Amino acid sequence: MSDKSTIPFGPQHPVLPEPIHLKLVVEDEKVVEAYPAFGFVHRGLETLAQKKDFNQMVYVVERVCGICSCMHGQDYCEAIEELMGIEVPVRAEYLRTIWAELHRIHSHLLWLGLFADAFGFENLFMQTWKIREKIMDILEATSGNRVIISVNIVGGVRKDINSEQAKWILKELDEVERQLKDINDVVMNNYTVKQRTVGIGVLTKEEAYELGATGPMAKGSGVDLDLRTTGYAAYKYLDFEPIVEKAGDSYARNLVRMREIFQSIDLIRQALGKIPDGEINVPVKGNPPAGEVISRLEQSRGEVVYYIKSNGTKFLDRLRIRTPTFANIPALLKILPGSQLQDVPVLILTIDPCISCTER
Amino acid sequence: MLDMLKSVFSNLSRKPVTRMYPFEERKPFDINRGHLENNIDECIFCGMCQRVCPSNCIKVDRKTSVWEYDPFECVLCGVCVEKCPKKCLKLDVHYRSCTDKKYNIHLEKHDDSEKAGA
Amino acid sequence: MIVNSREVEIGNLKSEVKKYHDGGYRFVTETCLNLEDKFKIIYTFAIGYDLENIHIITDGKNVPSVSDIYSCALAVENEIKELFGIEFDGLAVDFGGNFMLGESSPISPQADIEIIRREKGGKNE
Amino acid sequence: MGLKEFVKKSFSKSPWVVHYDCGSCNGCDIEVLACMTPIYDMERFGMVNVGNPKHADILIVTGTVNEKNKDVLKNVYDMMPDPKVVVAAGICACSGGIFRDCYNVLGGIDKVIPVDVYVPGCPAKPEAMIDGLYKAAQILKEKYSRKEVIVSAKSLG
Repeated sequence: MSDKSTIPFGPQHPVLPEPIHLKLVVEDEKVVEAYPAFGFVHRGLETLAQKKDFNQMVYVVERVCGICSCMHGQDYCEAIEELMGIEVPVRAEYLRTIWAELHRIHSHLLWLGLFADAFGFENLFMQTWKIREKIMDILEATSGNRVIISVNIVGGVRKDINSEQAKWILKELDEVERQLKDINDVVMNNYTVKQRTVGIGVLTKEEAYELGATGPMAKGSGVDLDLRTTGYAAYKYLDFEPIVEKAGDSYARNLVRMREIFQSIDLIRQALGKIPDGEINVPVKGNPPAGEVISRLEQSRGEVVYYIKSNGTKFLDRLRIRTPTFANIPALLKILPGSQLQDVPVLILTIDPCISCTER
Repeated sequence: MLDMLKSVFSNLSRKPVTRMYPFEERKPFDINRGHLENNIDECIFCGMCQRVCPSNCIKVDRKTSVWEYDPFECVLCGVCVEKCPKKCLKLDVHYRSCTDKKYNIHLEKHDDSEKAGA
Repeated sequence: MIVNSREVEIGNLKSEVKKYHDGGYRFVTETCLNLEDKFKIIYTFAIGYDLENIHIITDGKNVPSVSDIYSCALAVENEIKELFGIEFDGLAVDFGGNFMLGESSPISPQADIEIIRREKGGKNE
Repeated sequence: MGLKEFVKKSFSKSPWVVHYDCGSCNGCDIEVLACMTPIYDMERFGMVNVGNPKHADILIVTGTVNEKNKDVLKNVYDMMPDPKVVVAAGICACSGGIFRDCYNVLGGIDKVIPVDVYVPGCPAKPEAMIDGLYKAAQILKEKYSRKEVIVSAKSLG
């Protein structure tokens, strides 16, 4: 009765800030199959590890993705430090945690704005981006750059937060939290938001685990995986519970991200309260010894895996990055079939895609 | 849609948050990484900045005392500034303004002039 | 975590992966490395927060695909196929060399040695 | 010719902007978006971000050009009506930046399409972006005054 037709989606699409191409096979308005095509952002930066030395690579891996740049640098540095047996000063661990959590807030707010834009809620989009600028100001004042902050180096961090800045950050965070509470009500109870998210794109717990989903994608489906509980950096000194929702639809993923923003604000408060004085980095001598290392941490989109093989010289043999969005793509392809064509932008944005991470 | 009314009214009653950029400029933070400058009189052409630069945008020629820098390849990480032994490199807080033509910065010790072009 | 991976014969790869799958492990990633004139593929699985690695040494031909056991292995195997030129047998969805690279990109750019040439204009299915 | 003059003037006074991400790390993209949102609010200058290249006068490109998206970029550029201005935002779009040695990177969008304004910075700050867009609007104005533009009063309905 109905014909199948193929609709190309992207790479230049009004809703998507990033180029992704999907071939959607539709029957009337219903998506039957979806095939992705990537590669519009593929640079091949993993091979730069053979051209630039291991200290210079920190600045390259930070530019894998501008949104989670700080955590890419942190994970790379932790991998090299583990290989070389370097103990990072405790203050540096705290500072890394603070910047990572600031990045998580800014990333989630950015996602919330784009998500609101995808279903036409312009007011919410503008409001979240207004709040987000406060976080960008904090990043700029503490590191010197707005987006790619370049604070991590092998052996510690480069910049410090003094007590005046800490006070100012706490004040700004109070303001952010107050404004976010208003928005929180909207995201949780608004008719428009619920209409577009509740029951859309359901991913069950078993599917999420089987497809290797990570981050809010898995947490929204009830998979209790948050690498921060393994206690890297300063998370071992801080008190928090991973946030898990059971429903597995787009709404549950919204809730996870919204609650994670408040959790991050709380973590920064705790970290600024407990941060000890001391050195912020240790000098690094020599080259990494030959060996292989895998380092993981929890980014705003999920688990990032760095694989590093060193051969004893200053150039690394192999650097490989498994980014969280790459792991979430199979889950996206799982939830797309069966949805309405009109919901496709919302479903793509519900995994919080970061295409430049995926393709590197 | 009425949930948003609270923020709508509070936004109406407050003064605009927009930074009226070209008319009033915000004071840059004093650790801003804006653009790189070299005080060529102090420079000893050791080549440290060239070695540590992750983007390989600095070229130092010790023989002819020439320091070349491509601002359109620089990632503004500030590593060269930290490693400079004479502290003649400096990151200015103001960003480099846009142009309609790419240029290199070519500094020579003997005539102290900054040439655009090439 | 410093990697200590266990070497597996290519013939036993699927049964080993099946064991991990039935043991409730989730698939994390595959990593391909250049050896002298061979390749090493590391398979990483996780249960909870613990990782386990196995690896195979291959010359790049007829590597059995694990995408029928873990369907999410499909993306990473397509990527390895393209960037290293390794042939996988029984890939669930084969992008035919247009997953990451464009028509005019270099062929198998991350490999030291060249195994297969990409057929031009492969289908995206 | 009053109407024609008026149309020309209004086109150059209120240029519409299309943004294409050509393989950037997202850093410059979110700064372009930050220009559209309340804090930097480019719409004060009559610039509207549109999704359709056929509606746009100014093309902002961020990121390095790679082998796969150079055709897409060329396509977007060709679709835009004359006269048009191209802004390369960020050092990746200017020269390939830190990625210019990678195997899949062409290095700079000026290898594919002509560029009118280069905005340096990694990522370019929103203020720098506004400067670049202002300059682009000036160039657009100049192009309008230089060239006979095919806008007939009839086609306006």
